[in-house]
Amino acid sequence: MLTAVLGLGQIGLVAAIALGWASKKFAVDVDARELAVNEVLPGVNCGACGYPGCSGYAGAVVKEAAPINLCPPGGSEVITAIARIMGLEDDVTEPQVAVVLCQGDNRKTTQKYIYTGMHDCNAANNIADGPKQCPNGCLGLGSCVTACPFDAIEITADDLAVISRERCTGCGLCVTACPRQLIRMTPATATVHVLCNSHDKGGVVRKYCEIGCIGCNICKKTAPEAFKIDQFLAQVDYAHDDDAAMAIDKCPKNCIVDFNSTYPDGSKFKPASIQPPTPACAGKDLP
Amino acid sequence: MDKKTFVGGVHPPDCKHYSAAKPIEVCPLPEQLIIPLSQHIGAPAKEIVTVGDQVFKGQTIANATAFVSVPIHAATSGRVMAIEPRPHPSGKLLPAIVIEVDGEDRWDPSLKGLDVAHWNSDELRQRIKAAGIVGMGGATFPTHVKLSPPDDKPIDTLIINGVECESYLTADHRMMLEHSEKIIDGINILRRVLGVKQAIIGIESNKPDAIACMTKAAAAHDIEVQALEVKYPQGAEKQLIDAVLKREVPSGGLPMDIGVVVQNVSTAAAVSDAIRLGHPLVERVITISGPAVVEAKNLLVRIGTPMEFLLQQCDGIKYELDKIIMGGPMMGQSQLSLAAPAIRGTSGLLLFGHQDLPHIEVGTCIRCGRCVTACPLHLLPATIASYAILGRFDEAEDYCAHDCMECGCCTFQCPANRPLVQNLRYAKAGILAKQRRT
Amino acid sequence: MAPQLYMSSSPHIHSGESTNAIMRSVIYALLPTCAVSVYYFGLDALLVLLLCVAGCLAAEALCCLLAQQPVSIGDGSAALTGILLALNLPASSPWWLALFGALIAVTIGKQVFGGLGHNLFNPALVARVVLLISFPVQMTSWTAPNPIGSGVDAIAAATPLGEMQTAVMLNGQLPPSAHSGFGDYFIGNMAGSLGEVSALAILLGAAYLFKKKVITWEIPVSYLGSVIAFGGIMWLIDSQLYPDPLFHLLTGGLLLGVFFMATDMVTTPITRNGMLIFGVGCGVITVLIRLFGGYPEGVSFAILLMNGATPLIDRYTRPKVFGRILHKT
Amino acid sequence: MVELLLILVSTVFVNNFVLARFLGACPFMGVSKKVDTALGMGMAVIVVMSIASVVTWFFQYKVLIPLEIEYLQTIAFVLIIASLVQMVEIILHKTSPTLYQSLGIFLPLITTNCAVLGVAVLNIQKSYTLLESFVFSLGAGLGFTLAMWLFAGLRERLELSQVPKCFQGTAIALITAGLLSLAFMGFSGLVKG
Repeated sequence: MLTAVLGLGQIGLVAAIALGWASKKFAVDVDARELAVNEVLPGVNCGACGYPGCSGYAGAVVKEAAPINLCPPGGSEVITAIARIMGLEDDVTEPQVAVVLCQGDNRKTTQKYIYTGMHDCNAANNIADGPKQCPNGCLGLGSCVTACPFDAIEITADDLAVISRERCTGCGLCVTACPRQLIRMTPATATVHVLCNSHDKGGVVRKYCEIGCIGCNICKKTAPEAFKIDQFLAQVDYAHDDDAAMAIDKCPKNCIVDFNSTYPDGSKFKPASIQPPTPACAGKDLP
Repeated sequence: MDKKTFVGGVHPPDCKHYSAAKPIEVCPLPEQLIIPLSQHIGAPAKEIVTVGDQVFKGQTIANATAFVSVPIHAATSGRVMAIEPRPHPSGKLLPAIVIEVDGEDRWDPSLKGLDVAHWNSDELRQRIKAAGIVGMGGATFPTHVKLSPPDDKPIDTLIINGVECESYLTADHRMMLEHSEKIIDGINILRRVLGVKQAIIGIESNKPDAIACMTKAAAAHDIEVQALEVKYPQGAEKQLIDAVLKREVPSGGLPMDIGVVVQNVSTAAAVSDAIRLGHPLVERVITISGPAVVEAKNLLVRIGTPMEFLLQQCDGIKYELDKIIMGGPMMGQSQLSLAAPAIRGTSGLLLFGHQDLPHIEVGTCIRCGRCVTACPLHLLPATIASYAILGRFDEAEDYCAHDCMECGCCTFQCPANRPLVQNLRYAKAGILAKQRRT
Repeated sequence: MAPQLYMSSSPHIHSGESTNAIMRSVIYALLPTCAVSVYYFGLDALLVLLLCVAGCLAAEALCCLLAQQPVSIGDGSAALTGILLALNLPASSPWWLALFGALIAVTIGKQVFGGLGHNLFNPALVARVVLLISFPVQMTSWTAPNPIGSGVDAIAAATPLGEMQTAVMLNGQLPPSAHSGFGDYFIGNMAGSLGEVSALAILLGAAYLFKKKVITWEIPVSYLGSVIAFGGIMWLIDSQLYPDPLFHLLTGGLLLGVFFMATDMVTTPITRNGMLIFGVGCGVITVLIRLFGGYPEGVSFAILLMNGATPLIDRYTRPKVFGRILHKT
Repeated sequence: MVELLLILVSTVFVNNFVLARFLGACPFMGVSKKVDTALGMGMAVIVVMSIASVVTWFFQYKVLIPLEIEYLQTIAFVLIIASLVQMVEIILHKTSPTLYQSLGIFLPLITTNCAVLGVAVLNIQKSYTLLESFVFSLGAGLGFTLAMWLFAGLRERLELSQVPKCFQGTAIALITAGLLSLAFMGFSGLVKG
């Protein structure tokens, strides 16, 4: 018994001394803050911060004094946590969600030509500016779906992109993926949006889209604070959008939608109050 | 004569029988010409006329805006009707000068040929730029740029591209048959500009009449005619150099890096016109062909003639169209409508009905490796495409995606009919965007 | 107004080749082998063939339905897997063995990876190896050829390779069957699985595939070449213990493997050098297992092992890109 | 000499530590996403295994047996291996930061890598001499690296496959590992004993 205790004790002692010597001899400086920052980041490695993954961002925050609010998926909690680690005043951003500003699916809009080829909006948009007659409408080929690391975007059966407000973390990757700039980051509190992105004149819009904004000004007259008209396109002024919902029924083209009660046609996503079902083994959904 | 070639490539059906035997016809003048300001690689030209101006044939109506840019000329006499966005062969609306044709077709009286006594490199180069000459094989790269190699890159060989490896197209073929003397004259001028002695004309051996004709014309001028194996893309610049000289243009480099300049036969003819007669590039030969056209023709067409008008000259179409292609079927652009005009790089206008084109469903890659065998640049197209679809541009770049010249061999061969060229383009765009970010 | 014109990226013409046509060609090329197996083993063989093909088609359809994908049995790949699997089974296989094999081949071998084009290992071989390891008795109960019309009941027999292994183990030297009877081996008059019997029928099919340009020379030549070379060297070392190369070529599943499984495009390298390496690797491992291993036949293991090495081979045999003197691996 | 060679071949192919003995599955699944990392990990394992087997061999015959405490073999070996790996980690961190970075969390994992302990224990079980132990551990490391290398190649290709959602990630990796192991069964019986 004694030999066993002594024997093991000796082994442990020798090993401990050797390790202690080695850790002195081969010591490397690691900033403990870097590890701590990495710890609080979400770890999804989405790249929305612009750095190669979460550990890259952690390194950048500590070594290059990168802004601490670059992690949209982490939201305010992460910013607060990083701020605490780095000893900074926290600089909390308002949570945002992405919205597809288009309702023009295949049944409601017309096409210029029949597109064949790579299933990607950017690729299609390079061929005569995309198959859709509307120069700013959703092409429905799913570049945003590919870009989204959170499975928050779906393409409906009629080729329209719809974003789930439940799942969207506001990382903004879809915004850059869309060749037509029709995905906009909006405050998460704003649920009423004008779902159109075409600056064409009303007469032109009518020709190619049943549900496009014609710039008729009715919404602006109904709720002057909440709307602004920019080149024949109504937009919600997210700074004063309290009354925006009043205009929903007034819009002659049904462009204004409140995501609290409705989602665009054919979407499997449900309004915020109802939890979307978890997708079953849906198989291949890559392009 | 042994037939030289390169490694890789494919054998698409050549389909040249529609128009190969048809002599070049002069296309009549349409009522108006739509002359886009962007007809070449590089910066678009800037207009110098205003609406209502009277212009002569050959008069400069837009100026070059950079070194890699060329001026644009009126292709006939008439009045400037409008300067506004019009349909462009790229499918977009781009600024164009619309000329109402007066039917008199008067040359600008100030245009004069250059006396042989004044031939020196700089003067000739200046003239070639002023004449708006671009590569007429389809790439539309300004010719004067190719003719201005920096001093540290001595040129020893001029290769004249008479390959015309794209299916259906016969414009260069007819040029060689009917204007061989003019081409030879152009070659002599180009040799003078570059100060080189060796000139080789490469022609695919499926055009024995053109080879015979050019050999005869070239005999007295110490110009070699080289028959090449029939294979696509034999006419691609780098592949042509590889076949003729066994020299490899370095990746990302230009032929001038290895002492070579390549010019198309039609470009050579245009150079001759520009120097001898002072005529700028206002017309070119275009093959109008395809199974759907009633009578295929080789037409001498004014730049800016709407495609609709060209089709009328060929008695229209036999059945409803499915696809309109400007250029060859392997690298040409599909067209949104017939409203766009013929431009300097238009080598052909091809019309297809539904039954003439493949409608194979796109499947998954079965790794058959045919794209690998076909690729004349020895890339792995399927692998790059897979990475591109996933948006993994680092890997695509590692597999040299940016070396792709979009010749279309891989897509032509792919049994799953995957749009590999488009995937590769997508990869290239992604790589560029990534490089710009960092 | 609905648009009339199509637009796409270049090129606008196509060679007309299709995946379906390739699969069809391979199936046609296998028909002589199927016919010979039915001739020698009678209705048993036919039943195994039918069960395997039907099983594969059903499994494929089921997988597609489960994954909510369009049913892809039309592309012919499942039927081909079924035929190849049947050719790898003994004629005496019970019905459940064939069906279980079909299920393994299509699900574990192919569909879990995403279906055609994504599988890492040859599905038919995966199934064969799974069956061989799980049901060694059923998988090695061979019957002697019993040509239709001979009126004799099927009798149990050993394959030439099995005979060789037993003899070497017991007597320390080759049996007489390893020195003669090559004519019978060539036309297929020997015991073995359905597809292992007739070299002649397989060569006919292979010739058809070469003519159709479905397969290229690299893998067959390097595979056969390395078997002949390695087998030959061993034979020269001790011809009492190691059979001559011709015996290697004509017996077992070598030819079937060489022309129909090692040339499976999905699971083999795409570059020419890669294919050569792949073939040599298969050849060496095949002979190694046949002469020294615990199993009498090594073709399926050899091909599976090299399937596993395929991504690495592809990775290290990237062709030199035109115009690049140096390139990174 | 032939004996040593057979031990080597046997451990690399026939009784491959990962694919036949199913030891060291943790780093095998964890660090095999990229070929380069997998190779680095393989190298680290080769080094650790070789050192560990020699050191533990000495311990067994020079300490445990003379002191008659062989029953403490497992715990003593664990202790020794753990210290060794710590040492390697510290040295690697200083001398080769890039390799350290790519091996990341998995270096400490070698500490509890059952393959390393397995080698040490098997050496004693098979009563190998010191030289044989060394060759055996070398073969085990090489076999581990070979398996990692092949598997990482396969996984890199898997990333390009459209694996059904429910099989993505570890599920398909395990299936692939199973199939690779199946293929390695072909080597069984190649070296008797």
